[in-house]
Amino acid sequence: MSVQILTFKGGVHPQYNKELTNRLPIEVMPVPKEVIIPLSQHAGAPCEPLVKVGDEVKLGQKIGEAKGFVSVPVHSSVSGKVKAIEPRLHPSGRFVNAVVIENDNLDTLDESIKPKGNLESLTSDDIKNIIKEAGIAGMGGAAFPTHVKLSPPPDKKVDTVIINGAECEPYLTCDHRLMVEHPEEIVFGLKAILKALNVKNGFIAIEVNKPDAIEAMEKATAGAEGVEVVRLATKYPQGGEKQLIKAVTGREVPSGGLPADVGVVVDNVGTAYSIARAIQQGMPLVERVVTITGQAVKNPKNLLVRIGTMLKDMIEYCGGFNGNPGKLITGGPMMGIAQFTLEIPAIKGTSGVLILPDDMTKPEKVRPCTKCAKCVDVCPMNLMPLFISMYSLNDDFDTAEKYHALDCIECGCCSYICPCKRPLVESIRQAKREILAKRRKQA
Amino acid sequence: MDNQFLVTSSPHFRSEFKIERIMLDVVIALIPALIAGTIFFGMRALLLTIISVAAAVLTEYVIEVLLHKEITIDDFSAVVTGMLVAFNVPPTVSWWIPAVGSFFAIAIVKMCFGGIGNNFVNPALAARAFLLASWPVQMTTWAVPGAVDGVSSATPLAILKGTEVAGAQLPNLWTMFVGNIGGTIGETSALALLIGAAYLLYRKVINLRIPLSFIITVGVMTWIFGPNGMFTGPFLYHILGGGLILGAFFMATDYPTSPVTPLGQVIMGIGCGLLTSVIRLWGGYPEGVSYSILLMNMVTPLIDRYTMPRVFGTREVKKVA
Amino acid sequence: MLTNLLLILVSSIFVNNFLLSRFLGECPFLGVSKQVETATGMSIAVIFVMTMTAAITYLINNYILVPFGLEYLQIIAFIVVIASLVQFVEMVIKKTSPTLYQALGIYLPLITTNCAVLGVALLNVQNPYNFIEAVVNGFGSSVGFAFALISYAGIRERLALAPIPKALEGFPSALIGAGLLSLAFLGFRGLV
Amino acid sequence: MGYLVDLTRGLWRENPTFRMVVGLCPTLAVTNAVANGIAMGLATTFVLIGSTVIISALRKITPEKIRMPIFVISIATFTTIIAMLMNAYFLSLYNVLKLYISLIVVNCIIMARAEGFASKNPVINTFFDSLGMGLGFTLALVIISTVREILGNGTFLGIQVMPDSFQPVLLMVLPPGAFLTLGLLIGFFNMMTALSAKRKGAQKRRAVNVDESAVNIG
Repeated sequence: MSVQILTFKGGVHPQYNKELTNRLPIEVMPVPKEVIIPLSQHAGAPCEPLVKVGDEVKLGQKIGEAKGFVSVPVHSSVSGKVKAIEPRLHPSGRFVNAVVIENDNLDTLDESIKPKGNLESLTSDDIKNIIKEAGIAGMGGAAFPTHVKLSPPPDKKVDTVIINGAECEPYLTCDHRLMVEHPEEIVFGLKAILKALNVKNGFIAIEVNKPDAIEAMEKATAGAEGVEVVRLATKYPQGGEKQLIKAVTGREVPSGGLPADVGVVVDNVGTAYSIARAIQQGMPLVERVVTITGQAVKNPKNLLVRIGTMLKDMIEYCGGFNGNPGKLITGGPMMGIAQFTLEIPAIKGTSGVLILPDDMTKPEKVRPCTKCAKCVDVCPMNLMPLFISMYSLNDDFDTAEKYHALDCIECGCCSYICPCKRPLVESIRQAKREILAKRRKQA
Repeated sequence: MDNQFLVTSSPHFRSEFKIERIMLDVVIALIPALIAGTIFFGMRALLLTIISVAAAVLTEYVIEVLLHKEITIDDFSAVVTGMLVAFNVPPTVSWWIPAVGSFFAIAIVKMCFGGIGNNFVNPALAARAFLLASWPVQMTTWAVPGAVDGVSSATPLAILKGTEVAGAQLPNLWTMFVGNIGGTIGETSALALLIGAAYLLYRKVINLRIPLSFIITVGVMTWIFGPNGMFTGPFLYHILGGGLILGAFFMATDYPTSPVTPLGQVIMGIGCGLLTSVIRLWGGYPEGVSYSILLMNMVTPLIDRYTMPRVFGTREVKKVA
Repeated sequence: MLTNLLLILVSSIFVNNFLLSRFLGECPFLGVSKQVETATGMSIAVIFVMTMTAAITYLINNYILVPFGLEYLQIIAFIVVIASLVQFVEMVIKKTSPTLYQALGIYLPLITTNCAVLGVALLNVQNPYNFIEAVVNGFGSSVGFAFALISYAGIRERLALAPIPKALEGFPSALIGAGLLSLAFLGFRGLV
Repeated sequence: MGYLVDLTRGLWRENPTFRMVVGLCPTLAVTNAVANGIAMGLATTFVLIGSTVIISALRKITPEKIRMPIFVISIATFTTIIAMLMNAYFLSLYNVLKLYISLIVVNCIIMARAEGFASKNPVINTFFDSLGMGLGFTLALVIISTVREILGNGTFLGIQVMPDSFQPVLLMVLPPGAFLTLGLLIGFFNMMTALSAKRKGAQKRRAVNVDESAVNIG
């Protein structure tokens, strides 16, 4: 049987630069003296603090309670004393209420942390509850509460689960290393998700540029019924939810719809791993793997860090800067967010910290659009980015909407490929904001 | 650790593609044809090209200075326009013809509408149409390759059309492929043009959708509607004998004036092919490539409008069993 | 016969395009060419009215004006015919198809003073056409009008986004653009 | 004094061609030679004056409802008269301009002056207004046709004015030349207006870009 390599239409082939970290085993970073744990690390309502300044907290203790269904609690990632509860700068660029905890270096475990029993004895609702209480939110970046994904409305019949191991963002290797080093846990997480959804088919989708991850995952899935590893072509944005579903199942998530509309649930490998830890050890989501990388970092690493660790500490641990840093990005270079300071904590959705040297980040001269059509060729959503952008820049958001601005997934392929270096994604994002604002007004 | 980090919107990573590099690639791709033109028509061909390029660049520069606009001659697009204008005139014309053509191309066709990317017809071809309408005699006096200036010859297409004096012989196909025939400076050598086109394809500056559909359509049409009945046409002469190769690879693919959608590009090519064939077979001119491209330029916005690709996820949702 | 009609059709659409080589109907060409939708609405209305005008004015000219030696009343007669025809069409559409009326309603009154309509009537009189040829000429001319108008509207939608020099904004650039279209249409010369 | 204002209005300030951009069909069609431009301009002036004076004289007794038909009939009458006069006395010119002379009847300059001025003002004001507008139109046609004839044919009113070495730009007397010349001329006048406004230090008036909806008719 020849091995099929799956993919989607469009996309780009950026310089991956994964060799900076893809052979480096995950290193456990020493616990910092102080962690800053924002009470909002997920999509949805922020948490209410459960502790007061001066309280002693233990590792894994719940310190923020979820408000509402689309929300997850947060837990302390160290044991120690609450120093402050105040707004702190968050990777999203806003100030968000956060619990500052001084570490006592004892890592005293909270009493609640104990194994939850084996998978066979747990019901679907048990699993969802464990996942919710462990504070698990999607670890690929969007940080959508996982238990919500696992509770699709009854009219949406889910029949397939895909574990997203594409990791198509250049530079990032945290998922890659997780698959190489912890394949069993990931498979366990997938089985838990399958059971929670009462679904038989599970796929683990990996880009072919990670042969060691494919090998490890195939070994771990050998003999597991209904679970299959599929190979994806190496192309950005292969890991985009809609592109991934299209590649693996051939189904197209309808415009404005969700994966559940085509019977699919997608979870990141990091999420599957966290689910396994929550069930097997009872450990809530208090640490994650972050790739610290970029040509401007002295020793790039894959680090297992506690949630709330400051970027500054992580960079210091990696030997500081190499040359002149130009840009600091949380996430990958295509969709990550540029930060202006290192004084921000790593949160549940922080997959990478990327520091690019200043000679790679010089703003380039923007020239008028020549209608070269390269953006149309690469757009994975089949949009015409040049026209949406042009109308957006002319404040004609109604026409931008007619060109399907709202279907844009902001993957950045168009801006990446544009030979005139036009701010395509930026202006399309602006159009989306305006269109949604107008809709809210009308509603 | 108090570094200044640049904060911009994602993506933070840009490809190596640059418009000035793309335009430079086009210039590079046109050089084989320029060499061929110079070999067959003498130094005069090179001289006319230099005049044309100089006029194009100078016009763009002066207009941008006068309008207090950003100077954009460093993007090489004026150089490309200048070269293409020269490629579209016969090697026998007076020196000022390509200069006036380049001026028209840049000043009227390009700068009046806001400069690069905003012209809606191909500047070089509009200039050719302008020159042909204004000085028809100069623009249709062909030189015998390698001969002294002013000796008139005929293009293979004119011979096919029967507009030239009797007795003119069609050259053999190999001669036509190499380009040792009458024609404009840059259009005669299919060989040289194809080398350039291969380079552009390799550099991903153009794709094959427009050129291939254009050339195939002309081939099929001229084969079907032959002079001696259906399916007898000398289609290879039609493909090699005029400006088809130059037009299909270098001018119909011009970015601002051709459709951006994949289907639209194929429609553009077929449309150009049909119009070229109609003008060559039944129209008033032996050559129709430039007019056909100009006419398709006109409808390019409409083609884009009606060939919008199906947006991901907008087809009927497949019901899950 | 059929070839003859085809020649008239090709000639009226392309070779002697009303807008780009005969200069008839320039005002709507510049006024109603900012958006493809409105240009399309105007075009349908013009195709409708012009074809009917060609038929009716032909009949009036050949069966009323010429037999009674009243050719000198041509201009007055034609303009009255066109005005009433437009009124009539408006009424009929309003009664029979409200949706069509919605779409074309605003363009119909403009057509009365569109010189392309009167132009086709006068041209038909100048040429020795028979009835069918006159109607085909009217139809072809209006289709040529529509073709140029709609493609130009597509172009102008793009030009609306372009940084056109200040002094050329609006009419000047629109006219220069029309000049370039007209240049391209020279390619059809000699086709018929 | 008031009459002078009426007379000069059309010559420049509200020049029908360069400022209002109306009546484009004849402007584009007949300006390939200066002689045609003058003839067309004067013929239009004749119809304009004749019909607006009548309309003005009848303005008080014209019922509101049927004023349009009355305008049209009166314009059509004068158009017929000028067509017949030209047919009788200037046959060669008439043969060239025939179609466009007849089409004066739908020239929107005339309808615009009839509706906008003549139906509200006394006869003498109307006369001067129409004279000014007509001459302004004629002036515009002469300017355009001068440019086109000299560049496209090397002549002015048929007399060669360019040196023998000049090779005429044939395109200028072909249809594209009409569009290009008019477009560039309006652009040029816009630029001049903007420059002089700047020089006067006056409040920067926007270069004339008449609302195009005003020109939909005609």
